[in-house]
Amino acid sequence: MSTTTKPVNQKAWFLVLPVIVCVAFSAILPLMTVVNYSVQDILSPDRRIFVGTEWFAAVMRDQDLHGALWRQIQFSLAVLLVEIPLGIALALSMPAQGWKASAVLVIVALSLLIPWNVVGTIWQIFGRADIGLLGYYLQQAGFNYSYTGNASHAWWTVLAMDVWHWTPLVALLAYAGLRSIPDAYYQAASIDGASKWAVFRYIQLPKMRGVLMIAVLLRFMDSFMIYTEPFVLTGGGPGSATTFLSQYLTTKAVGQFDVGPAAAFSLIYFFIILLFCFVLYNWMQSLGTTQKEASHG
Amino acid sequence: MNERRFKKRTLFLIAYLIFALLPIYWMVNMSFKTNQEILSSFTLWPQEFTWANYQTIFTDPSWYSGYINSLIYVAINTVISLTVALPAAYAFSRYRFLGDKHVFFWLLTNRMTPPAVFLLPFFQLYTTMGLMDTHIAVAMAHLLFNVPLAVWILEGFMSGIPREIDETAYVDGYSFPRFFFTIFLPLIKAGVGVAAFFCFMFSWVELLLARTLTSVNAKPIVATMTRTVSASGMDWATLAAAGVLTIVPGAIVIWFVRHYIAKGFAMGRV
Amino acid sequence: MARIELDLAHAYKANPQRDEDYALLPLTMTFEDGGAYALLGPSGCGKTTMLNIMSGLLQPSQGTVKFDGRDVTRLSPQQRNIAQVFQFPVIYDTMTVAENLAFPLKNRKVPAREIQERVGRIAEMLEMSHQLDMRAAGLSADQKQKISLGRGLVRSDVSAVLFDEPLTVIDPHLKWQLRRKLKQIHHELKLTLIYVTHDQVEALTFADEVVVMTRGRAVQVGPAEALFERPAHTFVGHFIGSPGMNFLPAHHEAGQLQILNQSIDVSGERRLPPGPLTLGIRPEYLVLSATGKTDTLPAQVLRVQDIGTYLMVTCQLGDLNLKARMSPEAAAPQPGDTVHLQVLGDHTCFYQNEVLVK
Amino acid sequence: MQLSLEHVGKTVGPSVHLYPQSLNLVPGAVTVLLGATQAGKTSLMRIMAGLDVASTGRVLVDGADVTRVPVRQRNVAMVYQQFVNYPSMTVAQNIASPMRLRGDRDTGQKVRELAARLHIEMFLDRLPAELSGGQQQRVALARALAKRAPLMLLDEPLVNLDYKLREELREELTQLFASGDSTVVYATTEPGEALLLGGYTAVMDAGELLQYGPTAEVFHAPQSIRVARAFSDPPMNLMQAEVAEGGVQLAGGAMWPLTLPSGAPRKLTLGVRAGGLRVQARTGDVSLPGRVELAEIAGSDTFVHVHTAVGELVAQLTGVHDCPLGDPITLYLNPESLFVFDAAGPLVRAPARPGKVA
Repeated sequence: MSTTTKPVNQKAWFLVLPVIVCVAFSAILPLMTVVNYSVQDILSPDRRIFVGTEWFAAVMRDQDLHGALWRQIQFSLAVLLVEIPLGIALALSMPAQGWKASAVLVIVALSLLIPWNVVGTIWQIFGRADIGLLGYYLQQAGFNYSYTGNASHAWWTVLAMDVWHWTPLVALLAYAGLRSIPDAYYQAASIDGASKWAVFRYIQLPKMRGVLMIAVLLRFMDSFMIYTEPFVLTGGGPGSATTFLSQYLTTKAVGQFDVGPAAAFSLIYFFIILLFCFVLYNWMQSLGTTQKEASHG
Repeated sequence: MNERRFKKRTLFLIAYLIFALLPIYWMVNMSFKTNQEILSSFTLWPQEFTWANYQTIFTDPSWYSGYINSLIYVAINTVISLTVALPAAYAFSRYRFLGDKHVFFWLLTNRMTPPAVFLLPFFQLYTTMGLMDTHIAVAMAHLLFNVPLAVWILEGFMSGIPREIDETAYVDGYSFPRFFFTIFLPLIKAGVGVAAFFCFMFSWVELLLARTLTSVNAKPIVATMTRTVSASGMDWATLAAAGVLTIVPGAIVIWFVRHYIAKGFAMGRV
Repeated sequence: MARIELDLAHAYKANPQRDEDYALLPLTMTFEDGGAYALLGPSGCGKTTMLNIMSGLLQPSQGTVKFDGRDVTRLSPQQRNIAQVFQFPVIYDTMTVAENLAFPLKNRKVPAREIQERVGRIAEMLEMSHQLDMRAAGLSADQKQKISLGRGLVRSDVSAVLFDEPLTVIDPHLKWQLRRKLKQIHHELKLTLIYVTHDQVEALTFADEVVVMTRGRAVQVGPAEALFERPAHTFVGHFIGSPGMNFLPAHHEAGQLQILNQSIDVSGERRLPPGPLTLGIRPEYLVLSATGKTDTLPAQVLRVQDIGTYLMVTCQLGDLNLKARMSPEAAAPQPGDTVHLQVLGDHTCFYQNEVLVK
Repeated sequence: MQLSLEHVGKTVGPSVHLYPQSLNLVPGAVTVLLGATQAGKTSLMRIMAGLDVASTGRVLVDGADVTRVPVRQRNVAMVYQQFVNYPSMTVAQNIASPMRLRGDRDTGQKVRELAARLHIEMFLDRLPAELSGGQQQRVALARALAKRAPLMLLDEPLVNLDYKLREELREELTQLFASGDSTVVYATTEPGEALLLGGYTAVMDAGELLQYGPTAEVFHAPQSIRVARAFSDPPMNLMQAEVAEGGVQLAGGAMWPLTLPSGAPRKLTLGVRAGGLRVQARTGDVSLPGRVELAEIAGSDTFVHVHTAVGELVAQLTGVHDCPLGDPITLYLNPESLFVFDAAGPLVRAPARPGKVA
């Protein structure tokens, strides 16, 4: 490790400037427009009225939104409950090295590389009772399955799809964590006569803590923003069984074009996310330091 | 060394791999069928194997132009993302400067922002700038989450390179650019590869912005597909073929970065 | 505790042909019950390989490992019931110091009362009693390493405790205290301790018997004095002592010892085999005299360094450099002077193709 | 080249890394920065190199102020304790790179010469990662030398090597430095290394520059207890005493004859290096009975830690001696060989130097 701490150098700003510029262009400008809309009622391009926090109030009162939010939270929690344990189990069972490892890695990662709408399409095809492998055999098994007709079926299908799509992310993170544990730990454990469970409980889990935290927060956030897959699969239906926040917002913004509420809603949405993001960032920081400590030993 | 245990694990692994591959297999399987076969009979593999669906895609401009468009804006986006991210990541990994933490945090927030939030303003912004329905528009929009990601990953990889190497180079008298390209870049090849891969992937899979900001000239494949679903009734076979073709590029790219993929997903932090 | 017998060889690659293919050349060795041993050698000499073979982390590609006459070659570390301490601290972050120390006992279902008693005693020895309830993760590197040591020593019934360069992470000024601790612990617990290191100080200080290794071969086993006074192999002469032994090519014929272009009569001396030999003499025993005699060699003084407690004189003899240690009281020669080297004496050793002539 | 520091100090945030200090390096000679870890050696070097900017004071090269001149414009070479090379370049390219940057085209010949001098000519086409630690450091040294910089900085270059490699490389370095004409600054924590390198020594402690002068002089006449402590390995034995009739009265009770310079303060601290203590009595010696705590055997020497009435003492005995723990032992020393310090720190009397080297 280096003997000195990072030197202070204000010139470094010049290196960061390009990033600031292009992100500012694609983030700050739009954000300002959002703020701008959120406090105005746009009757027509030339007639605008300042309405203050009215839209925010309106959004807060919006029942459908509450519904969407509630569904969203349920869904995100369900996602975590399934994907984190499954991901860890998967990582533990993946081979450590050799061609097998590469092959498994690639297969596992594959689902992450599929355009999100195609993921939707795949499951659309997969689940249909008439032509889909899954749907067909569920029907054969005498189970009247239909993700377009039955609300709970739709919900479970979306969950299954998300698990299929994103568990690999958790698995790969956990896998990376596992690979970073020095052999000495396993040797010491075997010498101390530790059981498999003890090894998992006292070595692997603690060492994976950091990456798992990233996994949890990434998954929570991304599932909180989920849009494409359910849009393609169920279009948010039946009814609004699978209408989550992004979907709801999009329909409001693009579909019905009531700009004001949409903007206000966007901001609220944005701040919820921001909150999680803050937590994540601080975790990353603390993780960074623990990682450095670990690298000494 | 523990046989039974070992078996259990492999069984679980195999089970998962099947779960992971089945849906994909089903789409591939369909892409080689004709629509009649799909709708008339339920078959586990193509009875009359056909390339027809792929032919349609490669011959019908409304299809293949979709791929070309996607590849164009993905490429543009990846290039821009990396060029701006590299110096920034270097700055973050090597120096402390006024407000560095805040900037880094702010960048991350963009990775975490739901695209839906920016949908509306983007629409407005690009319309006013007359960028609607251009590749640039989508590429720019995707910078929103790709640049922060690239910075993040690269910073992770760069922090793994001892700072003494930089200093030695400066002591030897290397100018910064010369050092950066002749010495530093070769050291973080892997990082660049992984970052590029992620930019490619996230830009490639994103639907919402891509669809909203384009209509005809820059219409990406992902959008083409969603519209086909509604338009030409249920042309399952073609749709499946199109789907398969969207997976191929990613599958190819991933093979090259397979050794770093795990580290990459951990944002180079492990 | 156990008496460990090795009769084996190890190669990491399949069907080794040349000596270089072996990490450990065929050897037979016995470690007596309750002894303190050290495996000393430069990096890559095979000492760690040997250690891991004894602990059972590695299986020899040929031959057997016996504990008290019982073949344990294929047994796991648990089954062999050995303890090992690694180069870098290995601690269970989520546990307290006490829990860390108790872990090996807990896993072996030792009754709680006994665990407490034992942990208490070890913590006492390592002067960690006041830290028992701290979270181990928070401690400094050398504290952590002490815990690893403790975990190695906590079991009363181990057949042996193996150390793999355990003091690497310890601050230099703390090292000698820990060396002392280990020696005291050995006296108190009477365990079989085997200690791998590349540092002569640690090896010679810690062990009753030191095994000097190079290129996968154990070239000498013996106590510190033997290694210093009568190195059985030129490598030992070179490796033990700083600076190491001086070596001179010589040729022996009928009582006449030919060194460079000068011949010395050694018929009176101990009996030497005829033919090419290597003469070895330690800087501590190389005597410089101002006047030449029949059994001295004239040499040029190259450098005279004041090392504080003594003077280090470097002389050039032909194209060889010889070092001599002189007490600061003695009148030091000046660079450029001609001095006469007394290379023959009780402490002079002779080597025939690298091996000591008895 | 004349490098001088004027009241150079370095503070980072609240912590002081270097207290303002001035130092005029002797041009063309080796200057050893001696001090424990965290003494500020590295901080000082980084300022000399121009890697860091001093918080206070000026850095002058041949009279010109270069305090704020970045390292690129300075003409210095640097070697770190970790083996720093350009991983993606071959050894040859590594060595050639500084020459190339000076616009030197045909480097092949020079590279081969340098490589030969550092015994790495056989690795020229390998990547640094494929070499052993020692060889990697040789590459780093070759690259530093290739620059032919008037100022060469080495920050504990040998600390990460096995002691045998350390000996060889140190030997070679002393010759390389002697042959070259550049000013060399060499940081180390080991007094022994400072003595072997000779030249001049600057003793540092806790961010302060304590004493600068010819190495032997600093060693034999340390201006204060702190210098003595920093420049003794094992640490100098210190004993509290008071001035008495015709000698000194030890805190332990004993009374030793000793001629003190007039005006010596009442409260004294007596110091004697490990080498000053013996196990065989000589005329005029005083005795210190005690008990063996530990015998550290360092190849050519044995360091016996003895518990005595005047405290813990360490004696350095030439050769290998077996002193079991707890055995009674008596140490002898000649009061004339004592360093006498004012209890407050400054040196009062240094022993006469026998066998002084010109």
